[in-house]
Amino acid sequence: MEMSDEALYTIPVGPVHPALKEPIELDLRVEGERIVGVDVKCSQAHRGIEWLGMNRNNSIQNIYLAERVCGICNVCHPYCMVLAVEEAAGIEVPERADYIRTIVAEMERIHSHLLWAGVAAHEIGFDTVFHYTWALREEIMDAIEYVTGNRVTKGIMMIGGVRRDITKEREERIRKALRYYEEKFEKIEDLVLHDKTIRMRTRNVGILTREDALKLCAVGPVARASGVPKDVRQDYPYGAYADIGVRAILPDQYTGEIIGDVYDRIVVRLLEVKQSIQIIHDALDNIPQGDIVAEKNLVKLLSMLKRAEGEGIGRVEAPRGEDIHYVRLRQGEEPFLSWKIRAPTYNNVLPWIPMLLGAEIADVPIVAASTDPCMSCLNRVTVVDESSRKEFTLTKERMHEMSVRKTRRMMRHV
Amino acid sequence: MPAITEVWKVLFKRPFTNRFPAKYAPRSVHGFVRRVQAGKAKIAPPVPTPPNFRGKINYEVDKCIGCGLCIRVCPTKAIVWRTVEVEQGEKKVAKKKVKIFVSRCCFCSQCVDICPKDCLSMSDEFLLANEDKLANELIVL
Amino acid sequence: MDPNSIVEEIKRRFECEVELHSRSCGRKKMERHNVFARIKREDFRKFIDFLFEIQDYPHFSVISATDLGNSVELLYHFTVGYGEMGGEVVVTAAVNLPKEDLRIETITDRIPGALISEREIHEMVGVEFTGLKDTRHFFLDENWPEGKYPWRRDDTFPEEMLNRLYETWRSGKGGDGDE
Amino acid sequence: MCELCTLLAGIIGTLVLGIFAIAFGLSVKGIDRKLSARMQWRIGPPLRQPFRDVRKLLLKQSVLPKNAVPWIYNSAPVISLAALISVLLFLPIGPVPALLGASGDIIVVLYLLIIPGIAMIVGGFSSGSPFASIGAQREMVLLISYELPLSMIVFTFAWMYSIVAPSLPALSFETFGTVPIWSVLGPAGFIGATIFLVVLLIVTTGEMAKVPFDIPEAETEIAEGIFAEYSGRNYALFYLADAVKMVVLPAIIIAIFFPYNLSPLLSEYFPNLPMSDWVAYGVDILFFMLKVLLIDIVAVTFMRTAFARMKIDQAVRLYWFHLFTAGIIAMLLVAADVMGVL
Repeated sequence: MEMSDEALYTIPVGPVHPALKEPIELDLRVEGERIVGVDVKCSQAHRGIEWLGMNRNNSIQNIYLAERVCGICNVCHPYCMVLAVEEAAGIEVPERADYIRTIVAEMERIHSHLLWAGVAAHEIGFDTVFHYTWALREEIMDAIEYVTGNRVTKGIMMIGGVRRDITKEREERIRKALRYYEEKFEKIEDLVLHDKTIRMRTRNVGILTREDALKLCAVGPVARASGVPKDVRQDYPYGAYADIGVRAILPDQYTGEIIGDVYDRIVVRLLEVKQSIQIIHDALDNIPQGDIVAEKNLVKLLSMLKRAEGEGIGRVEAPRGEDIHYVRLRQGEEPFLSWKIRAPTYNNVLPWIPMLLGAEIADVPIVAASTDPCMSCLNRVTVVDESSRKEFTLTKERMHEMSVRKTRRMMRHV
Repeated sequence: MPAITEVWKVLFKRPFTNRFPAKYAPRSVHGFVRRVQAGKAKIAPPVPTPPNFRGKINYEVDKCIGCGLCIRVCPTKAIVWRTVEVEQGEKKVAKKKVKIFVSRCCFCSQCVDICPKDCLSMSDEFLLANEDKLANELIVL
Repeated sequence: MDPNSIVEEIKRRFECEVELHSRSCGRKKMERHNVFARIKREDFRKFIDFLFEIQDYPHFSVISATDLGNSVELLYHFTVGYGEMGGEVVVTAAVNLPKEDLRIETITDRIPGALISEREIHEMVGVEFTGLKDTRHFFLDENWPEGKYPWRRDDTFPEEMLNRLYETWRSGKGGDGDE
Repeated sequence: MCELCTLLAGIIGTLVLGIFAIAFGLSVKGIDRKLSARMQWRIGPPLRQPFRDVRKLLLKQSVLPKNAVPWIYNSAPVISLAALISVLLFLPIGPVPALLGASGDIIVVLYLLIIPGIAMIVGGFSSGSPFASIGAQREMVLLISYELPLSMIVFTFAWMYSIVAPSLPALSFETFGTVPIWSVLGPAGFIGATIFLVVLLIVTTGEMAKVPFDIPEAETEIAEGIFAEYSGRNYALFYLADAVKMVVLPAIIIAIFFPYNLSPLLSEYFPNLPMSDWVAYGVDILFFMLKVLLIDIVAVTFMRTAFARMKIDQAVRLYWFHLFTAGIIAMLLVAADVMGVL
């Protein structure tokens, strides 16, 4: 850095900042409004999920643990995990289950992309679009609730299949939701892509070149917006995607060019909503009859998994990008010998640096949001002791104790 | 810029928000609940739950044989053992049953799936918020 | 990308065990392939070069680590051949590192995107990446105790930091440990 | 009248005006929030929510940041509110002529209008937080940008009056009231004045720092910027200043463009109506309030609902380039009209 240090400011964005919905820390070196240095710190949100899966839980319990890796991609993570376990234990999945998994995963994609569109609009101060898209998202949430029994944690994945069938009524409910979105899609597209102020804030902002996307291993819509036709559903088909023939969506299909900026990422995500609607239609049309799970008896399944030995990799295209789980089973032990979760944000954090360098402070929220980051919740708090200026980490027990005390104090006043 | 016309159109639409439990947050939740109980206030209904919704768990203790499979699969360790004294003829026999902490439950219904005697089921009750996580209504015996 | 030719090529060039897992899905039963190559530490850089021969930028996914008792196995998951239907193959390079000598060369000079993953393995398992400049903690706290590695299954695991809040629920009348 | 009486009348008048402006401003804020919520397909808060907010803020502790300069930090909100209320003293409120109309004119109003902005900048810088500093820098840039079109409008009309009505003081709002601009302008001037009105509405949005020009406080970027460190009583005063702004700025637009009253019209068309002076006063004040509300709905509610936030350079470009060009065209149109060229 050529500038003297006095002319530079350090702005901490996070760990708690209105632009970030989850805790992560960005230290920005700025010169006026221009960013000249970026450092990312992530140490706010490690919950030790992999450790729990490797030491405490059996395979079935791990499905629900994986579901809680992320509140929004809560089908992708268990899906990914069961794919890995099935490979490790050599379980064949019935065709009908493949289709049901595909349908639920695509429903999740619609909801996630609409949610993201709202958050992104909020970041650039366009709350109206935020409220509209979130209101429109309710329809798919209701459909998800109808099909799986809950709005958010769907609990539909099972090793070797799925837990709930798509019956006639459920199919009708999904079709109703799809019709709703086919009707509304034009309006969403119009509101988001044809708005001049949104264009002003997103065009040529946060550009990630194809080269950088490849070097920094970007995944999902971020990579696709930069012109890398990478989509697990296309490259490495799982579920029913091979039958349907999904193709990666690049922004030039809509705009005719690839810039790799925030606007392109919006385009990719919105087109994917449309694509998802089509995929669900196709899957519902061609769904085969048959079993929905390989092994109905869960007790048998558990002992089968206990006897299994092997390793497997599951890859799923989550709404945010490629999700990959590695699972290794050892004979005679219920918890996994090894479990590694790689969520899409893991790879999409480093691309922030080339995107943000040279940008303005005002661009930080929308650029960060454009990768749809997901950090999940906190496991420890650092507090500074004012009197001695000593920094220490608050353990979970201590924090728990403090919260219990505070709750009691408050309850006395109720 | 489509939003310019859209906002005026929406202005005259009915708000999308579901007014549950009341249009505006009551001054005191307790007061509101008491007024509702006294019939002075009305709760705006929540969005209805679909069939097969996964809500608060039901437990039919008589059917339970105490196999403990539910404890084995519960991801949140919400189910624990408990012993119940049952009169069998003359003498009392200690039988193994379970206890479920609803405030730990993650509503996955895995225990319902694995139960060999079908003594567990999910209800559609979801208004479970409580100040005390160990309140009686949050422990299913 | 033909997985069998990749397997053959790896076998030809490196002296190692290679496994090919193929899984099928859906009605068409299209197969997807995972290649697991258990290579020696000395061959690791050559293996990366080999991947760069297959594709300009082999996509690096993540490093997994398995504690095998006396050694730690690092698995570098790469994917090659994106862009065509069913064309991608996952190539995993598994490297076994003895616990006395947990060292491996960094790949961040070839693939900068591996930075977070190497920092993670560095802090979670305690593997030293030679040539890695930025070795600060990424996921763990800055003042995490030295020499404690949460993903190891030996005495470097920070046992004293574990808490089992759920266990407190079982005891007592209501089972609440807070009282 | 004795000097003491004038002073007393001044004090009482200021108090009444201040209370009126605050109460009315908060109500307008309530309506604004409700309407913008409805535009966003929501229910929105109850109309009295701004009053509750102020009450709550006043009850809360006012935290002084460690790096802050206390006296500047604490006086900034007071100055901001005081300056805005004093602007009202120079403005006609419907039928009520400006309280201090005799001792100051448009120039004073323009100067006074800058003070709240400057107070916010100083307060922001003095709070010693990086977010507040960035907010203050942005406010400074924004202040410079919207002053240009604003003064252009005011001085064009002042020049116009010096030609059309040389006997009246050109820089007094009184003149705007007695000879409304629309009555002296021909078609070309009419178009010019309409362009000016639009420009002034956009300037108003900027002056009130609402989306798309809420750049100095941009919540998602710099965490409320200038106000990042303000809390309790100090923040309540800023909040009140914002509410008063929602009366003051429309009042300026009304004084320039719509200085009409309802009661003369009423008594003309309905001669049977019992129109005592007091009733007429009341009707006119209500009419004034309605005008303020309408202008707020257009310049605040609608604007902040229908657009995304701009970046500071985009806002500057808008004010200095687009609005300045529009202003020049309008000025030429008005000038041509007044000089009788067209």
